[in-house]
Amino acid sequence: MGGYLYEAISAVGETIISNKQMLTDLDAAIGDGDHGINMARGFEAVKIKMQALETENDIGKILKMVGMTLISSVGGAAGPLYGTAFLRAAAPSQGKTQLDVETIGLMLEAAITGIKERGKATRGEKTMLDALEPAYEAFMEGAKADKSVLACLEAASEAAQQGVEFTKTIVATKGRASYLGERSRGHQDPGATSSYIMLQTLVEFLRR
Amino acid sequence: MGGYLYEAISAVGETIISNKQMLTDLDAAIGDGDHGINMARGFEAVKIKMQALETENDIGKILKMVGMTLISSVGGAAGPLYGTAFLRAAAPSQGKTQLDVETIGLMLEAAITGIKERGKATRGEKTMLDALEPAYEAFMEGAKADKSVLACLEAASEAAQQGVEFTKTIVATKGRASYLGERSRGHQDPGATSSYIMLQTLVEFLRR
Amino acid sequence: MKKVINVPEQVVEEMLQGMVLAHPQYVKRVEGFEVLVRANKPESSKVALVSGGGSGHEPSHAGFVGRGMLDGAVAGAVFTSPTPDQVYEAVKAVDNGKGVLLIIKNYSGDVMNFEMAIEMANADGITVDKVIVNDDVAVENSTWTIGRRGIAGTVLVHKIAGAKAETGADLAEVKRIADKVINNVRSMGMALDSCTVPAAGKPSFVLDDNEIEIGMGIHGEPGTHREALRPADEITAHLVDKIIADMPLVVGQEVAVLINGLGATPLMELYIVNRKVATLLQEKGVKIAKTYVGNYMTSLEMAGFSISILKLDDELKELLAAPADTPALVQF
Amino acid sequence: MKKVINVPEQVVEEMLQGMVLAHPQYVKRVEGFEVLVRANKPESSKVALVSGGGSGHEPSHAGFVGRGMLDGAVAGAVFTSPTPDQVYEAVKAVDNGKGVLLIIKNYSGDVMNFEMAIEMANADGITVDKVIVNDDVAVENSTWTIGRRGIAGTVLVHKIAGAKAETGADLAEVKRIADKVINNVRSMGMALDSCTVPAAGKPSFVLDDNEIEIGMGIHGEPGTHREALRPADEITAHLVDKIIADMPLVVGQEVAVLINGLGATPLMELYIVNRKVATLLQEKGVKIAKTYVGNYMTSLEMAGFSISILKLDDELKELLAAPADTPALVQF
Ligand SMILES: Nc1ncnc2c1ncn2[C@@H]1O[C@H](COP(=O)(O)OP(=O)(O)O)[C@@H](O)[C@H]1O
Ligand SMILES: Nc1ncnc2c1ncn2[C@@H]1O[C@H](COP(=O)(O)OP(=O)(O)O)[C@@H](O)[C@H]1O
Ligand SMILES: [Mg+2]
Ligand SMILES: [Mg+2]
Ligand SMILES: [Mg+2]
Ligand SMILES: [Mg+2]
Repeated sequence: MGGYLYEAISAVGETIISNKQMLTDLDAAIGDGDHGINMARGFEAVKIKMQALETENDIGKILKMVGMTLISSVGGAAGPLYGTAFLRAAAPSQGKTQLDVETIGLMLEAAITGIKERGKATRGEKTMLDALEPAYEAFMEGAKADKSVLACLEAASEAAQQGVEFTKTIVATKGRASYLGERSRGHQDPGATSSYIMLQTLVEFLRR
Repeated sequence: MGGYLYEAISAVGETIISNKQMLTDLDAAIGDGDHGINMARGFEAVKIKMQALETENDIGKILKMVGMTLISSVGGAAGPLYGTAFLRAAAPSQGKTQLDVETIGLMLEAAITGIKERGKATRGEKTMLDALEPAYEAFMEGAKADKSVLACLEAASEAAQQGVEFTKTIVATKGRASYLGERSRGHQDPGATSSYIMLQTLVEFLRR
Repeated sequence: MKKVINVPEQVVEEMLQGMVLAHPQYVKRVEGFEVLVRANKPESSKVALVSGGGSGHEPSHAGFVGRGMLDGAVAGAVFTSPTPDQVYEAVKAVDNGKGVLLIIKNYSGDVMNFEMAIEMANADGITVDKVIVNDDVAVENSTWTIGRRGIAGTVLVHKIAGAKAETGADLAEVKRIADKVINNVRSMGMALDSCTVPAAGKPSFVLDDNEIEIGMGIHGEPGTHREALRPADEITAHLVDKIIADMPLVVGQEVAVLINGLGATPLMELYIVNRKVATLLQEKGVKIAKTYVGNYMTSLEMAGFSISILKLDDELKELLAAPADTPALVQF
Repeated sequence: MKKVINVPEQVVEEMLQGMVLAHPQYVKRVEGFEVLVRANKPESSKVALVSGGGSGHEPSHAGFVGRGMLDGAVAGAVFTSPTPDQVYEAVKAVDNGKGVLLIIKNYSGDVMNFEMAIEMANADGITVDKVIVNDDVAVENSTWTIGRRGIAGTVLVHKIAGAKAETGADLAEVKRIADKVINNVRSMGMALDSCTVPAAGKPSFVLDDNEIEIGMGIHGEPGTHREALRPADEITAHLVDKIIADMPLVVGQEVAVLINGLGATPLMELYIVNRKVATLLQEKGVKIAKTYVGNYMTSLEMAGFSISILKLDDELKELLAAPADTPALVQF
């Protein structure tokens, strides 16, 4: 499963890298036009770092490396936020070589708490949290209903997608887009979008 | 005739001002794109200065004023050259209130000599001299044949026009266009053009 | 995209190399990091000042490393906050026992990355404090947002806090002065034309032939609104009004003025703007003690400018007038 | 045309007013003329230096008026040589009995207008001499042309001749030094994009999206040729080659380097260029004693840059390092 996670993260990285332009364009509309560039640079760095971990089985170790690498290569707002998220997700998975619904739920919770502590944002401020929090809730509902990892993640991804849609309807009050005020309405948040496509990639990965 | 000259110069000024864009465009192609702007600024200044001379009859005085005004308002290469030309033309017409073919011939000669002394150019270097020298020669041929002022000036203007055409075929070796070398070939010289349209305006003025 | 670069991925690295090659008397590289520090350690121990942010604002920030201003500057990717490890290296390189003050522009990313660096340095036992510059009045300050952006006024923070640090003042004192500048400086800008981030390859925004952007940020972020191009005096008056509405100036108040070019605006136009700013201030009985006109906090090749006004008291005035010796600002 | 101006006819006047308002400690206006001179007369009598030319090259020339550089600067219309009466006023304003040296860039118009001013001043009994700067190697020097253009190297003439004048040297000596700089400085430039003369209202030339102009002048004059955009290092190597082909540099030669932005090129790119210039020179065993990087002799908002290399001997090196205190160049 370590190798499995390794591949899952590679898939997430490829998705981010191939959506570099789309994420950048979204950011250009309401931010400074670098979200895709930053994230792609981060996952390029992760790719290189991961080579050394190909035989690593401890999921926590892999996630920690991903978090540290994102922190030291993404920069901007997304770097500390996603970096912290992966670092925090590493804790519940520390020493594990397999993931179950319960652990993934804890990982998501820890990641989101990390993002909130670091960024001091809450849901509804037009940030990645508007994708991630609904995703977490949907995941936990699935968990309560004893669904499979895939089913839980499918629900999470769908909720994230709706969260992205929701960001179009609101005004940003955190992040660079908040400087736009009303002008930010009508645009979808780049960070929420990158969160959603990462979750969706996991879903597609598990479906294979 | 003082008033007559006053009107002639007004007409020349209007021609330059209304050809500002054309002369500037010609200069943009092989120079720095300011010939029309400079000349128009000069003749705007002449217009203002001339108001004080409306009752002046001494042609030399009027021409001297025009020369001084051009020198202190045109700048660039054309300012000192045309300014000197008018100043020099003022000498043979000093104290005169009427102009005949002989005087005009002397004025043209003095003007051209002034331009050559100031600019150290000779014919064939793609400058205003390529319009003015042929114009002068044509004028003198007319004078030799005892033609009228108008006829002599018609011949001069036609020769100037041919001179302008000729400048298209040669490479500039004086003035800003000389930095272009071969690239200046094919373009007509802005200074030769302004010289020609001034002469042609005089012709049209006399025909009225 | 037309730029004098080699490859977009290398612009920051090559720029830093070019800076060190140009100004070896002022700056040197912290090997392996996007960090420039003073070529020579200050003669006596002093509070060290570190600033930085995304690249593309040159001469900010490394252009202000030198005596009387910064001790170190961290260069992120273009328009992207540097990462915490880079900031942390700068802090380690410049600390000489009296503590380090970080001068941060108020962007979520910058604040988070610099704060993480502080956590790292504190864990190492280095005393680090921070100030956050938020001078841009284009953005409404409300409890619902993260506050205003930091723009060109930051350079005045570098200048004045740098002069204070040079006096041997302790960290708390230097921070007090830096905060005093921040509390008394307001800025606002406009753009005629966008910049192009090398890695993006196309303009960050597109304006019509007759359209300008008011109150945009220095990273190509959109501003408060777009409007038709107006005469320089009208645009200038509008920006000054916005600044003064936020920070009223009484008769007799002394100020410093910074007319900052964003990269592609000729100095000619900046002076035309300054003419109007000075006239407006003089009409209000405000005294201009010092004026800077030039490219201080740019936005790559953005066309446009910002106006910063700093209210001075005797303390700030004296520190502003103090010597500085850096690649981009020399005063004596 | 998008510019921060009021009306095209007023740009020079308003710019001069804005300069005086910004830098009253450095410059003052000769009333009624487009002439700025030092705000304070030099302490002791010295040879006075006057430069000038068309406007649009800011900070050249008035930005270099001050101690250690120029005494006066004459501003013509945009890109158009000032008229003789303006130059003559500057000469009269700065002369303090030791004579005046005019620093002229080699353009027919500038040379003629400045020469007429010399005739006027000589008639008044003021001793005036001139030097003509012709550093642009883009243009072939031949007896059939009026010689090379003067471009950014002119600033180094201001700096060094200005330092010499400050020593109290007589006119012949100052002229000798100025000519020595002229004989040892070579420059060449390239453009990515044209400038727009305010009165013309449209770009002086138009380049394709991928096209650059090599060896253009600083007034939007076309250059030697156009070519496809290449990486910065290749363009830089080409310009350096042209300079060195004209002025060979031996191993151990000391030089000064000026990487001059034409107005719209970000400092980031200028440093990337400097990186390559410094590397190339170092490879040739040439020693760089001093580097300037920035906008010194601009061409309104033209995008592009020029490289100037000045061969130094001990005399030039010392004078280059001497203090200067002007709006646009401060050294101490
Ligand atoms: N305080 C915050 N909390 C959560 N997410 C945030 C916060 N600030 C910004 N973001 C997210 O980061 C995204 C922008 O990331 P990026 O463009 O990489 O950084 P920057 O804004 O520094 O250029 C936004 O779309 C938003 O989703
Ligand atoms: N040395 C010279 N002798 C005669 N005419 C000249 C000389 N130099 C330039 N000219 C003329 O001046 C014209 C350019 O004038 P203008 O554009 O006003 O000045 P500048 O070249 O200084 O911008 C040229 O087209 C040419 O006809
Ligand atoms: Mg962004
Ligand atoms: Mg011209
Ligand atoms: Mg960013
Ligand atoms: Mg001209």
